[in-house]
Amino acid sequence: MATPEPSSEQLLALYERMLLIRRMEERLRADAAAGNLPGAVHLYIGQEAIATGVCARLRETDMITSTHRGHGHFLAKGGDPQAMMAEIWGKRTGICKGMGGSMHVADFSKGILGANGIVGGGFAIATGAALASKLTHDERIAVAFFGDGAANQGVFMESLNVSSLWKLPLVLVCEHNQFSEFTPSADITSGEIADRARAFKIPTSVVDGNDVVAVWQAAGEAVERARRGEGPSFIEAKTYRIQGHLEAEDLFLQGGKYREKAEIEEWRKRDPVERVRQRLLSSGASEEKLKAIDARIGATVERAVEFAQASEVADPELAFDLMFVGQKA
Amino acid sequence: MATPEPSSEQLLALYERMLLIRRMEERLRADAAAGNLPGAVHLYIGQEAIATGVCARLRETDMITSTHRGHGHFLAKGGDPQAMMAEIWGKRTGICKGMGGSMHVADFSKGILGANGIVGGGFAIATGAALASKLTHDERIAVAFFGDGAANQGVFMESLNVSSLWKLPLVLVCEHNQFSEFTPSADITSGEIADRARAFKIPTSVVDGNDVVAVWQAAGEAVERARRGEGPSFIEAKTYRIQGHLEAEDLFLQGGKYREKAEIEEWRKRDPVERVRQRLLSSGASEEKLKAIDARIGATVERAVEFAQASEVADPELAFDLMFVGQKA
Amino acid sequence: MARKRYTHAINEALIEEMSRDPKVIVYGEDVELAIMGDTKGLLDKFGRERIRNTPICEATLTGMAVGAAAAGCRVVVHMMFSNFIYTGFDAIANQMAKLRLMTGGQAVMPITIIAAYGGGGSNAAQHSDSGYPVLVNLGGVNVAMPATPADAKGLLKTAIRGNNPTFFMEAIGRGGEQGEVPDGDFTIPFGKAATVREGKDVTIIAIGSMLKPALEAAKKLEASGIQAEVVDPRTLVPLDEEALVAAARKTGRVVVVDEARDRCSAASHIAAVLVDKAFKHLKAPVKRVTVPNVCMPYAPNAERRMIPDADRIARTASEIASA
Amino acid sequence: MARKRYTHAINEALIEEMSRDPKVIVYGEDVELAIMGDTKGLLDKFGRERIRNTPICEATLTGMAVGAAAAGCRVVVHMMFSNFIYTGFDAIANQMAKLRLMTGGQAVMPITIIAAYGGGGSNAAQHSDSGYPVLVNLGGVNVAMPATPADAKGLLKTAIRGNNPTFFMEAIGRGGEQGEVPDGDFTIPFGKAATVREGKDVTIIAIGSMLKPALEAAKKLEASGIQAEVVDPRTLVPLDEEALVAAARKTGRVVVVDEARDRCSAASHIAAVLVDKAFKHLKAPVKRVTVPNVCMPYAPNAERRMIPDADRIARTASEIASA
Ligand SMILES: Cc1ncc(C[n+]2csc(CCOP(=O)(O)OP(=O)(O)O)c2C)c(N)n1
Ligand SMILES: Cc1ncc(C[n+]2csc(CCOP(=O)(O)OP(=O)(O)O)c2C)c(N)n1
Ligand SMILES: [Mg+2]
Ligand SMILES: [Mg+2]
Repeated sequence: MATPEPSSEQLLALYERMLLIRRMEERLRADAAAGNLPGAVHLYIGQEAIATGVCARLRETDMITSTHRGHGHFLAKGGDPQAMMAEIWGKRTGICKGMGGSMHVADFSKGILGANGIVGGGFAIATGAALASKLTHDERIAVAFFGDGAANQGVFMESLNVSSLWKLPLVLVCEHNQFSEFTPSADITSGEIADRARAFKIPTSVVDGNDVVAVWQAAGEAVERARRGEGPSFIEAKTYRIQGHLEAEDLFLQGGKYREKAEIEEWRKRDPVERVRQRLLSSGASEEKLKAIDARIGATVERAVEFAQASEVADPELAFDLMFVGQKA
Repeated sequence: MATPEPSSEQLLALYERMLLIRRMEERLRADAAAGNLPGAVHLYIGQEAIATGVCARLRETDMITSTHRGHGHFLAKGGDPQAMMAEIWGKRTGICKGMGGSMHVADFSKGILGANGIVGGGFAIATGAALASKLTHDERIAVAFFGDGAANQGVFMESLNVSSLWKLPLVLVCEHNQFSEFTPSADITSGEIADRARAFKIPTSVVDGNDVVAVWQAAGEAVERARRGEGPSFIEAKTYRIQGHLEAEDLFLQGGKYREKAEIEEWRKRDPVERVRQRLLSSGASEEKLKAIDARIGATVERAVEFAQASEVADPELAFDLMFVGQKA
Repeated sequence: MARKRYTHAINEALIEEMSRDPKVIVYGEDVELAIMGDTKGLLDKFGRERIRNTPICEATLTGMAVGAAAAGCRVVVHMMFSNFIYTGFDAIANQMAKLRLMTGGQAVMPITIIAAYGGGGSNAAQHSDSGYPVLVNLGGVNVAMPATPADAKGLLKTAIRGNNPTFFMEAIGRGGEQGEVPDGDFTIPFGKAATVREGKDVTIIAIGSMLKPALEAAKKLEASGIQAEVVDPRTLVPLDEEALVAAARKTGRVVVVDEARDRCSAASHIAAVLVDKAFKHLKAPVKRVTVPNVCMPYAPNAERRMIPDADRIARTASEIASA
Repeated sequence: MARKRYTHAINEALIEEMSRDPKVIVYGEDVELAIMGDTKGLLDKFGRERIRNTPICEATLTGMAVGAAAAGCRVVVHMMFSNFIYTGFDAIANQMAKLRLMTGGQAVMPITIIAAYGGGGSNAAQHSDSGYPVLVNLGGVNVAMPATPADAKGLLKTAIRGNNPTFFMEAIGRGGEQGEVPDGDFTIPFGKAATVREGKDVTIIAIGSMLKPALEAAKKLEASGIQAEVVDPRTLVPLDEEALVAAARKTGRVVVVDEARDRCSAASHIAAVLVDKAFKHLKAPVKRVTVPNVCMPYAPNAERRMIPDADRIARTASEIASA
């Protein structure tokens, strides 16, 4: 298909968003190591091209569901870095008032229906959101991001069936990063995940998830198909988890081992951020321009951390008002 | 593949078993209409070839899981007609002591792990049974009977995945009778169910479920594959539900309609019992022989009903001993 | 006022609320031809966009409700039997009941889930559970227990108009029973118990399906000179602790009747609330009349043995009345 | 006797029972590299046939256990966090808890399901539930609540050797804590509560993870001259009602401490049992110290606000001690 290439402005924008995700998480990594964060963080480092390439195709009113590894989706869909950082620090200025933390960052005003601590928890929520969009006849679509491990949950098949039957405006994006916690996907995944979608007559594409342009192109088609009312699409983006399943993974592994350092190094060479950067340079973008972006993002991250640190801790009593609308718990 | 035809003795045996199921259920139908049965019954009339053709390939030690429409599976796997009848009548002499009823007839001593009131409830149980067989290194295999509607439960996919990964001795038999309660399967089923199994690299065959020989042949291959340790197989048997979803369906429908009388009549022409009967006659079996079988089965059904009627009602206090092994509820 | 069947009252509430608000949708397995009766006629009135037969996939039906509600629908999901709540429990317990808090109050979930509970029809264990205690423990979902046609209509309207996930538990054995239902548009507030019968000697707190046998028991007790007060909590979440405590104080003798299994039942919780907040006024042990800790047998006589009836309630009440 | 960590005691029990009976198998998500610590080393000792990493599919993990047990294995399923019990709840509530009765006693299900519960680690609502009250209500499954390394080892051995489905609830916050564990082979019977501390003024019934803060509270109370008895039920199903009633009679003043959400919690049920069976001996309201009816917030300070601690327990106990 003659899918257009992104313009150089678009490519720059993609780069900047990917870099924002990368730098935010590098900082989270440092703060996790320093013991500054109350809960666990699951980092998206190495997978930035997927959320960025897909969300670049979405409108603010479109909706996404995310996973336990959700910082990238949150930021790619336009979530506020400061509000996210404050949330992960457990502060009342956090996007979820400190009640959700890293695994639950959400901004409904931007269509971010939330990261999710339940593997596979997003499928049905995204399917329901797509159903509502269809019924309200606006042009909103829904996107479900999920991992290769989540594709083994039966609810995946249920959503394939329902969304295909009802021609829902849904895009299913499988981020195949080779692992489910410490288990190689091959050990727990029979056949090709894409074939599962094909069995339900859903248009499917498998792309290099470390190539933001490839993702951007596949997503463009899927999103347009959804907007035209032609039903769901499935995208499998092949990628690799560079960091541990969660930070401080070694504490859990206690010397156990599930992959080779060399493998990680191999994948570092395909770093999606670096790849756009090279592409930009070779397509004539100036070092200065990129430096300026780096600087801008560095400042954003700094501000986010300062904001989080300066904020007050969560208000425990608020929990009693947050269980129900207009009803005390 | 050159799968052998059943010998005339085998064909006679298949016929006799199918006829037993048919006559038992015709009697249940009458007793349901007469208000003699405490609970609802879901009849298997028109689908007898499937349970019979598959179970003829099994050993007594092999295990099956069944559905809410389970009388046929119970009888085909060698369950006792009297004990089944008494169960459905709610008597203490029932195979489940009157505690389970029609939707739960089971005989573990014959590998019948139970009819099941939860649609899709049998998948994981059969998968687990197959896992145990593999670990105990006996040659037992497990068969899961389920409907087309059950194939939309996510657990179906989960069992496909696990059984394929672990090469479990499992045969999945989908009885596609065109309906899920009052809903035509097409309205709620996207794509071909067999393609779902193919997506997990599971050998698949689609057969005429009203032709006991076709079922017997497909089952033979699947069962042998499982015994050889080569993993699961999937069989889709196309058939049709002649009776209502449950007896007294019209009470629920209150004038509503979900299929045409003509369609039912069309399928009556493909009656699986009548088809074997014709086949037997044309292959030289004598009318007398078949009459003798009819008579034998008529007597069996009578005895079963008399036994049920003569038996005492269930013992309520027993329930407190049946929740746990060696522990009062 | 007009006499209507319980199922009919539910059907009316659905029709009225769907007419009132185009954002209300209803889906579930076989809702079109109304396998449970209560969704009858909706398809003809509102069409296939808003009334949807779904595949059999409870895990997705409950989760879809969360997404559809978040995206602007008022969702009514019909789960058929309450046992199937267990099948769709993940999205209920991990999403529906928690998403609002986890998102700092961003998620608004106008969801009503209808499910029929209880025994009496020889449907056996997988179709006879009273599966609401597990919901009550979740914290994040409301639980409505209509005992009469009027309450069924009024509570369902409140549920559908509300902005919180609510389980509307249909008493399976009551579907065909008649009762007076107010004409026109009316709702019944959550968290307000009803004193169905006045009495000074003993208080019977009866939940949902148990109201009817409780009233029969009250009659029997009257015959033996015991005046029983009968109170119906109507919703378990929110729970009208004030009214229950007041009722307990009035007589000092309380029986709580619940068709759920005894352990960690709603009856247990209500008894616990009373011994905490009405202790000084209690004159006798707070008794629970519940289903024993077994699952429901199939045989009618065994089923009868397990489900609380007027005799058991009356016997228990007279024990403590004279204690 | 030797001091061991709670997680280590569980690991020992698994190793000993697997060595003892070749029919014992263990499966779950990431049990090989032991994401929860307790299955460490099993793979090397027993190999991939008996120790299996599974795909993420809780609905099937619980259902498979029923089939594998029925076909001759002793199954240990590791569910990781207790919230995932909800994900696999259908086969638990509709099959595991009911199959034996429904088949007239034919099904024998030697199944042990391990799951970690409770808060304290800022894991947020979907990883912090104390998901056992829902299990207690099912009727057909045992529920073990080990509070110490010794109980963890002894109760797990009993569970694995037993012939009934048992949920073995790991106190997530206790994994690293040390305690004396008897040497050699020993088991702890189900349904036998332990009196962990003698006292005459007030009885604290502490469930699982709550034993530790309860004992701290007892120390605080002692300082103010109140002698608290501390009792640990150890299993909720079966429940040692006799021992709990006796403990209540002894002091007439009871606090029940439970890390579950309050409504329909185990604490509620125990309070209900006491007001029924120990009524005459109660001198003060039976108090519950539980997690409020909210799901667990992420922020550490908010989490602390919800989880019962020594102060709250001591405060509540002294209230009723002087009531
Ligand atoms: C229902 C459920 N089961 C298990 C877990 C524990 N868990 C958290 S992440 C994870 C692996 C997920 O793998 P994948 O979907 O590939 O996402 P990735 O971590 O690779 O991004 C597991 C098993 C969970 N959070 N929820
Ligand atoms: C988990 C669950 N959901 C819903 C039902 C209600 N129900 C009983 S049978 C049935 C239809 C099953 O269709 P299919 O699997 O094709 O079997 P068939 O009745 O056609 O033999 C439904 C929805 C149930 N028993 N269990
Ligand atoms: Mg992965
Ligand atoms: Mg069918």
